[in-house]
Amino acid sequence: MQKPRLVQGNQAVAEAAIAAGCRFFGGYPITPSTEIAEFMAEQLPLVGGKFIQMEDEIASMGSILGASLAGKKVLTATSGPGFSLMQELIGYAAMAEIPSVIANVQRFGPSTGRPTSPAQGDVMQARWGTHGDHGVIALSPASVEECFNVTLKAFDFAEKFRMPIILLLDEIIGHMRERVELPEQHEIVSVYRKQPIVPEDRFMPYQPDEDEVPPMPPFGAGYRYHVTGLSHGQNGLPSESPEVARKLLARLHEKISRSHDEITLYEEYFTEDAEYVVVAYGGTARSAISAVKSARKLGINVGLLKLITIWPFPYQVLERCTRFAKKVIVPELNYGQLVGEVIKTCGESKVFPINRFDGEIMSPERILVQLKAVARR
Amino acid sequence: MQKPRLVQGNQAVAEAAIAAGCRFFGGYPITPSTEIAEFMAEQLPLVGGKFIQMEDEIASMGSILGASLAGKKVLTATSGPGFSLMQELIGYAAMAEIPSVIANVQRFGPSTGRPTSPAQGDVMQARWGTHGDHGVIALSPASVEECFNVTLKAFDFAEKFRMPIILLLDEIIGHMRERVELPEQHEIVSVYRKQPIVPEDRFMPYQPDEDEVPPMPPFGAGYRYHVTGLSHGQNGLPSESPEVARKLLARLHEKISRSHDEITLYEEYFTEDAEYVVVAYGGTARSAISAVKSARKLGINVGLLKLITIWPFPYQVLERCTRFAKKVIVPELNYGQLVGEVIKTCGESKVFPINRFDGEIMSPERILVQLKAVARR
Amino acid sequence: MDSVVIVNKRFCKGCGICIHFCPQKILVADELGKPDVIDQEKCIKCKQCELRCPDFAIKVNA
Amino acid sequence: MDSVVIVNKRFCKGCGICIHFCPQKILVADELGKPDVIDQEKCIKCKQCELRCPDFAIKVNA
Amino acid sequence: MLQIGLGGTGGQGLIMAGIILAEAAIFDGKYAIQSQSYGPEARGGASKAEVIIDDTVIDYPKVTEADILLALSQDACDKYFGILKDGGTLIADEMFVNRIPETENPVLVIPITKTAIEQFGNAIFASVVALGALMQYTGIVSKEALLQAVLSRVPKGTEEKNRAAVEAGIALVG
Amino acid sequence: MLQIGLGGTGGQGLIMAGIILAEAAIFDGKYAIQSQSYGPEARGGASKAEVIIDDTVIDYPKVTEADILLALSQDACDKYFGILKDGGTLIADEMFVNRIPETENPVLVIPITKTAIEQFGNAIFASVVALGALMQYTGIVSKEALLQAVLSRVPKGTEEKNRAAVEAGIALVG
Amino acid sequence: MDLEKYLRRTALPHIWCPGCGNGIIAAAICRAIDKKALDPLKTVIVSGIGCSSRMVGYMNFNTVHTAHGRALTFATGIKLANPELNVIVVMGDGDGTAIGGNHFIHAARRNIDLTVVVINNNIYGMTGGQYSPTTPTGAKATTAPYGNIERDFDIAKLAIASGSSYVARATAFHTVLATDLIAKGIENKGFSVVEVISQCPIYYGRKNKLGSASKMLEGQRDKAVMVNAAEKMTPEQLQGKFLIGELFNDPAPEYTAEYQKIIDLASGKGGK
Amino acid sequence: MDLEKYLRRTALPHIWCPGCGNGIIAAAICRAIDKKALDPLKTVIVSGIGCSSRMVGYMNFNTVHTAHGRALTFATGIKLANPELNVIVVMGDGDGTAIGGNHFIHAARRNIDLTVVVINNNIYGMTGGQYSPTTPTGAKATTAPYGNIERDFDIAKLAIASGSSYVARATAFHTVLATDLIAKGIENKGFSVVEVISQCPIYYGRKNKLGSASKMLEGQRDKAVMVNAAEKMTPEQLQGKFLIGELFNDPAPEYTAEYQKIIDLASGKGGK
Ligand SMILES: Cc1ncc(C[n+]2csc(CCOP(=O)(O)OP(=O)(O)O)c2C)c(N)n1
Ligand SMILES: Cc1ncc(C[n+]2csc(CCOP(=O)(O)OP(=O)(O)O)c2C)c(N)n1
Ligand code: SF4
Ligand code: SF4
Ligand code: SF4
Ligand code: SF4
Ligand code: SF4
Ligand code: SF4
Ligand SMILES: [Mg+2]
Ligand SMILES: [Mg+2]
Repeated sequence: MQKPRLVQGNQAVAEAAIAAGCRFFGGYPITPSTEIAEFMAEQLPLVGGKFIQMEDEIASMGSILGASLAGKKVLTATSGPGFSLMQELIGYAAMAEIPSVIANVQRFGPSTGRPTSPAQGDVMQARWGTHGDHGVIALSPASVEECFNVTLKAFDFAEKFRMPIILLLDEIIGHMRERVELPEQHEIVSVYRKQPIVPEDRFMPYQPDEDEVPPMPPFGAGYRYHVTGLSHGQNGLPSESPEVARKLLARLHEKISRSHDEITLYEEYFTEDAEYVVVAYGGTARSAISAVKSARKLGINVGLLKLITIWPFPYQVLERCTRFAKKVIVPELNYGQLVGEVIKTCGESKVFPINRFDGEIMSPERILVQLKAVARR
Repeated sequence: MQKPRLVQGNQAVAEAAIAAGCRFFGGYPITPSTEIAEFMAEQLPLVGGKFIQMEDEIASMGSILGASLAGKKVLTATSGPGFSLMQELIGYAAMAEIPSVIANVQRFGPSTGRPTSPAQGDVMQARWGTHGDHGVIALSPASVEECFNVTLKAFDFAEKFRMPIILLLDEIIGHMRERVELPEQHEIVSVYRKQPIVPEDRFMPYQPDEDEVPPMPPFGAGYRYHVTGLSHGQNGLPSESPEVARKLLARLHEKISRSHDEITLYEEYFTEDAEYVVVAYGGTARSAISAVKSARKLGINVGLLKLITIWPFPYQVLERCTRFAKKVIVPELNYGQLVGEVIKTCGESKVFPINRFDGEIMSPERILVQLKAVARR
Repeated sequence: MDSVVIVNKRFCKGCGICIHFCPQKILVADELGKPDVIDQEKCIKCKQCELRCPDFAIKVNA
Repeated sequence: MDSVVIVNKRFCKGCGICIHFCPQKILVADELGKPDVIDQEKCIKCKQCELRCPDFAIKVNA
Repeated sequence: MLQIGLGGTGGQGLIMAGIILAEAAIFDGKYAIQSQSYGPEARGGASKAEVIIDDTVIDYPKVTEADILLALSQDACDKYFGILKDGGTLIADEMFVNRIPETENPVLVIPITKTAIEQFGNAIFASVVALGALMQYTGIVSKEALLQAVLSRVPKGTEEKNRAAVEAGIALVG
Repeated sequence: MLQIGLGGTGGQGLIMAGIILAEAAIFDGKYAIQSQSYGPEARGGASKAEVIIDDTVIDYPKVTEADILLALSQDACDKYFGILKDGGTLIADEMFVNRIPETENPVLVIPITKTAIEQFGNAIFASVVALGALMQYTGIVSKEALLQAVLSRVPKGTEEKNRAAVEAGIALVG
Repeated sequence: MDLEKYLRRTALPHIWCPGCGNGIIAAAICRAIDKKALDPLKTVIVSGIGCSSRMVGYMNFNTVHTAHGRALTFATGIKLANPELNVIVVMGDGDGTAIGGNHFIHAARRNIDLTVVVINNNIYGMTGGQYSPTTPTGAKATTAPYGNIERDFDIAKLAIASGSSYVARATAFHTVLATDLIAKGIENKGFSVVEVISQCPIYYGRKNKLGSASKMLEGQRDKAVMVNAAEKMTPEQLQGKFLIGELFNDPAPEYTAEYQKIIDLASGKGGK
Repeated sequence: MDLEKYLRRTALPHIWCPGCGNGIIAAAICRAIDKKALDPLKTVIVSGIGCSSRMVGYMNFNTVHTAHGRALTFATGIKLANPELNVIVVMGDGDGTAIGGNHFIHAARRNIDLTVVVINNNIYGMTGGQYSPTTPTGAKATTAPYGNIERDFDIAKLAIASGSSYVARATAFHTVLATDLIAKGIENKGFSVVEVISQCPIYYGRKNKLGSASKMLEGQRDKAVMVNAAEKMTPEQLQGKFLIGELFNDPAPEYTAEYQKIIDLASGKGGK
């Protein structure tokens, strides 16, 4: 472990990226994510990595996908407007199965909104932002230390499942600095995409192994193959076959769903006996835990399910944590987004959303008031 | 009424647009939507309207928003990849409240996918595609005649609620030609955005009337005002106030929710006594009605709720139609999208999704088989 | 006598541009760096101050 | 004798370009517009046919 | 209800033939739906048009069991033959379809393209010849409606030839 | 737990002061969180930094009831005064804060900027002077830790002046 | 001229840093509008996102603060929808030539009647000082801590190559020239580009140790050479200098006018 | 040369229409690669979306068929990530200069070592014949039924103005020249653009009554003038013609090489 340090959330993402072996960053500045780019611009050359500021966010996505094909672990960082622009190529990354990590430090929207104010307004977009169907992994850290650790995970997932991973920060977590104790480089074990074991003439670039993920050699390593966003067979070439299309799409979902447990990151606080459960994530989880502690002091039997993995949504964990709960409270910095998934599991009548959508952080009081109300205290 | 004619779905959208008074089209070609642009390119000059092919879909969206500010009713048309690119400016249109209609003729995705094959894969994207929160109206016609009538509605809603309206076609409906009987121009009554009644010096561009919608004079008509995607007060100027942000965001939702009934378009078939209810929309509704008729012949007590308004999702109508249903069947040309909303209302256990995701149309047989299975026939 | 050079200190941010470029050197900085006009008569009404003020804060009556 | 000009009729789409530009006029269209070589000997191996064939369908052995 | 498939290669005008046929049915007061399958994006290549004609509203827009398959190329014949229902008729072009699949269904091999070339000097008229044959064989549309539909869709100046092409098609079956 | 607000205008170095203070607390083995509010995007303008220091993990990262508000401008004083808890102390800069809000809370008006200018020739040292004063008034961080934190963040060559600035700040309260 | 009548008093004071060039250029634009006696009610000013783009909020016209890089797309829609409106576009170097570069070359290609003022401060100001496509090679920025290795665009050259019919350059120092050139741009019926070199003392200036706003304005003064003066100078003398004045003026068919011909043709002939 | 070794036999025959120029140009690219003796295992070919962009699926290299307009962004990432790879980019006029125009000018500005073949058939082929930024004024397209009122880009001019260090033009008719120029583009360490004028007989040809593919190739032959020949011609003689050959060749610092200097500097000095 390193000594305790004061580190900013955005910086922790960048430090973790480099620690995970990320050697390429392509980005375009946007508040409140820019510190990630600035840190990468300074640090990457020191480890022989490459930083490039592209002409826009679309180009940024394209550049990291290209670099990933060339064998690098890659990162970009943006916020809402840029995240919207990246959607087409995020879909490309999903379809062509290109490992990549996209950090979206959420700010208040829609549109330009309030660029320096926090929100959790892109949670559903992270799932459904691009056209067509594909599985999604999105992770949302709630502390600077989690920024570091979850970024490590994001790179592991990207490489392991060959797909774009969304890191959903919010302005609170991205910009705040707090005390962290981070691991040393040698304590970190990172995954790199599987390599093929057959020679080139027998290599099928999109033939999955048992884990539904195909190996991925970098360009230039002796395997020539074709990469396309068209529906494609195991040989990588475009195909008009419905059967090929169906299998491909199913695999894009199943490679994730079969590893659901591994992907599902969360923390539970006092849920064993909880009559009331708060479900929270990101910056709002900080307010929630504070509120839950206060409520416990008042004798309210409340627990907290803090989600780190937002997508795939952890229905089973939620189900288990709320099976005996009378009420489920879902505070979010939006007009009501992830609460919809909670309703699918818990039913509308049990679920109490708390929505703040003015660009300010959720106060613990607001959650506490709601807890008192449902617990009739 | 005009005499019966053979008309293509895409063409019906374009004809309806012109009939509704649309006088500006900005677009970028993409299969399977291109016929809309081609028709507009030919027809608009005949009525003094303007067609422009922009350099990409982002520019297309920008151009129609500009033209709308200059007082025109406006349309663009695209498909998945272009729809993804448009997301940032769709959010702008929502935030700045600029009337506009965006037709997305859905094809198989993600990414380039199968460009000439149908899908209903952008249904959730239509709701959540841009960053941040805002209300959405999306309409999905199931026949060529509906293409015409629903496009008229889309323009009315755009003008009345001052917002972007999504027309969600699919390749089936967009490309097929069928017999239609369309109204004559003089039979069509179209809405144009409200005009202010106060003089310029008392005009507040974002001060809503009781309907939560502010009047909107065209540029050049004697009212100078400021339009921005930043959070803004009633005077239209940028504001850092949380209170202003909250009110704005709430209004962007409430102007829709308060007119929920008016916006909710749907059709019911045999739902009064239905033990089983099929919920379908777009091209799939055609398969569903065929399957439902066959099932009825077999004595299965099945009804169909055909949704035209997809967003805001008609929870109440669904609730009413399925209250006594034992099972609810939701066929879609995707991996499972709108079925999530059905689950919110009906509960997971009652709902049976049928998902086809290979770029081919849903066959009536597939639905019939499922109906027979749930009805144990 | 009407002022020739009028400074709006509410708008002025004290950038010093007007002071720097006044050919007559008749603008001097107050404690916040905002210009005080020390010698109206010497003003040649060249308007360099007004034209280059980034804050719409200085006006020369012609 | 080895053929000088070899046409792959499975690839050929009968566009007629090779026929049109053959300076020796030794390529003639079959019923589907694909080239038959009528007089190999006259071929000057200029490769205009091969170089301009859009379908990788004609090859001139040098 | 009559379900018709029209298959061939791009450029043979089969999409337009499908449109004309559907339009003719509408002129006759019937209901009709026309659809088609495309190759990669909107480019040329192999193509299939489908037409459904009925006396009442048609729900499902695609051909499930074709009463008629018109095949103007071997490829299309092979690829789409399966769409024919038991007892459905294959109408094949003598020039382009050399191998008829083994079948107990009725098969009509007629010189559509040849007629077009020989009588009208251009294979482009094959689709209209085929329409005449189809009309005559099925009776699904009236001759007046078909002629009206053909003439409203063909380029100016070619009306007479197209009218004659319809007649020639009729004669092929007649 | 100690909650501290630091308010002023852009360029006064208050964000950096917040960072230094939090870092000093960590050097002392404590927990600390620093955050800030921004104007439009990342440009200059009015600014506020917040620091929370505690002996244990801190859940909620924002100042809710400040023990201390340091105000280096009138604007900031007016805008952020409400954040002070009952009994919390306002530390205001003599030069920039002329109107103290009516309050029963303790108020300390000290010549922070003046000291910076007079003793170190540049208002830029005001924030470090303020840190010295804050340390002395609250005792929340040790002098060693504060000096270590200051010296690790300031530009090379200015170490001595900054060390002296801390001392000057201490003297203002001491 | 009374600047105030063109400003939205309630929106002021503005958000820009002390000494920023944006305010100087905003005033120059107002003066150009005044000079051309445009009817404010019929005048639209469109911008993107950036410090410079915030300008339109302070100007009392029909104003649109669009999304980052998209000003020209909106402006194209506005102008084509109603060619009677005077449409002026304000954009930063990042807004106009980074994310908005494509719209720039295409609007120029169409020669649509817009007057574009590109405020070039060689940096992304709004986001805190990252390099832009016009940051000189070697200069520092927060994302170029070791010095910028990218080559910078010559905006004027790009504008000319892509089809603009009027191209000029001024600086925030040369305010009278800026006003004149913008006025001429308004006069030109077609796509007019006026690049105005500006200063961002807070980020670009500090990072590159260029001193105060006044010093940066002096730098503009010293490096700028009027086109006609340049003709008499040697390449050595021009080393490190840049040209100001009218750089290109070659009227060409204007897009909305051409479109009107299509309408006349189409409705006259009743179709193809 | 044995073309077959550079092709993916299983992917053939290709999807292009009879007489389309894409196949001719694909072969020319392979010949250029052969000429430069590039190692296919170390060679990457990147394209966008369009008929022309489908090319890479038939070519036996490391190939990426990206999204519409984005080829250069991927290519930039590939080249910067591993400068040892030879990176060639294929894009259509629409792909490269409409939706992809911004990436084009920025990649050129950076002078990153890519060889770009722009296949200019003056139309959007893949979507069925809409006008592109290079469709000549007056020509017909499905979205220009009354004739195109837009002005067309001169791709080479744009490439030069935005910073390319090598710019050339050939046609599908002039296959040997095309091969040579592409090979020279590969040789140039920097951003090289080779525009190849091509024919789309199905859409552009038909709409504009240009006859068969052979006729369109003849058109290319008749309108093209070699640069050195053009020098001796009068403006009248050049009316309606276009230049082919090497149009610009001015080596400049290359992006990935400059970046390597940053790495050396940074790791040598250990930080800023
Ligand atoms: C899509 C998107 N990407 C990024 C941003 C963040 N952003 C805002 S302004 C800006 C650049 C501003 O630079 P410039 O246009 O030169 O204007 P200046 O601030 O220098 O006047 C950026 C990158 C954004 N708002 N939207
Ligand atoms: C984002 C996006 N917009 C539009 C399209 C549709 N599209 C595919 S190719 C193409 C244009 C092709 O033109 P060009 O690049 O000139 O290639 P060509 O087909 O002529 O070779 C278009 C508009 C798309 N695939 N993606
Ligand atoms: S008008 Fe000229 S002389 Fe007068 S104060 Fe201004 S700058 Fe100085
Ligand atoms: S130029 Fe303007 S803002 Fe600057 S000091 Fe003078 S009056 Fe103040
Ligand atoms: S090589 Fe030349 S002469 Fe021989 S067949 Fe080909 S084109 Fe004709
Ligand atoms: S050029 Fe090629 S495709 Fe065309 S006819 Fe000749 S061999 Fe066939
Ligand atoms: S950051 Fe730079 S460009 Fe932005 S307002 Fe400040 S000085 Fe002007
Ligand atoms: S449509 Fe045109 S460009 Fe596309 S393959 Fe056919 S001929 Fe070639
Ligand atoms: Mg700038
Ligand atoms: Mg093209």
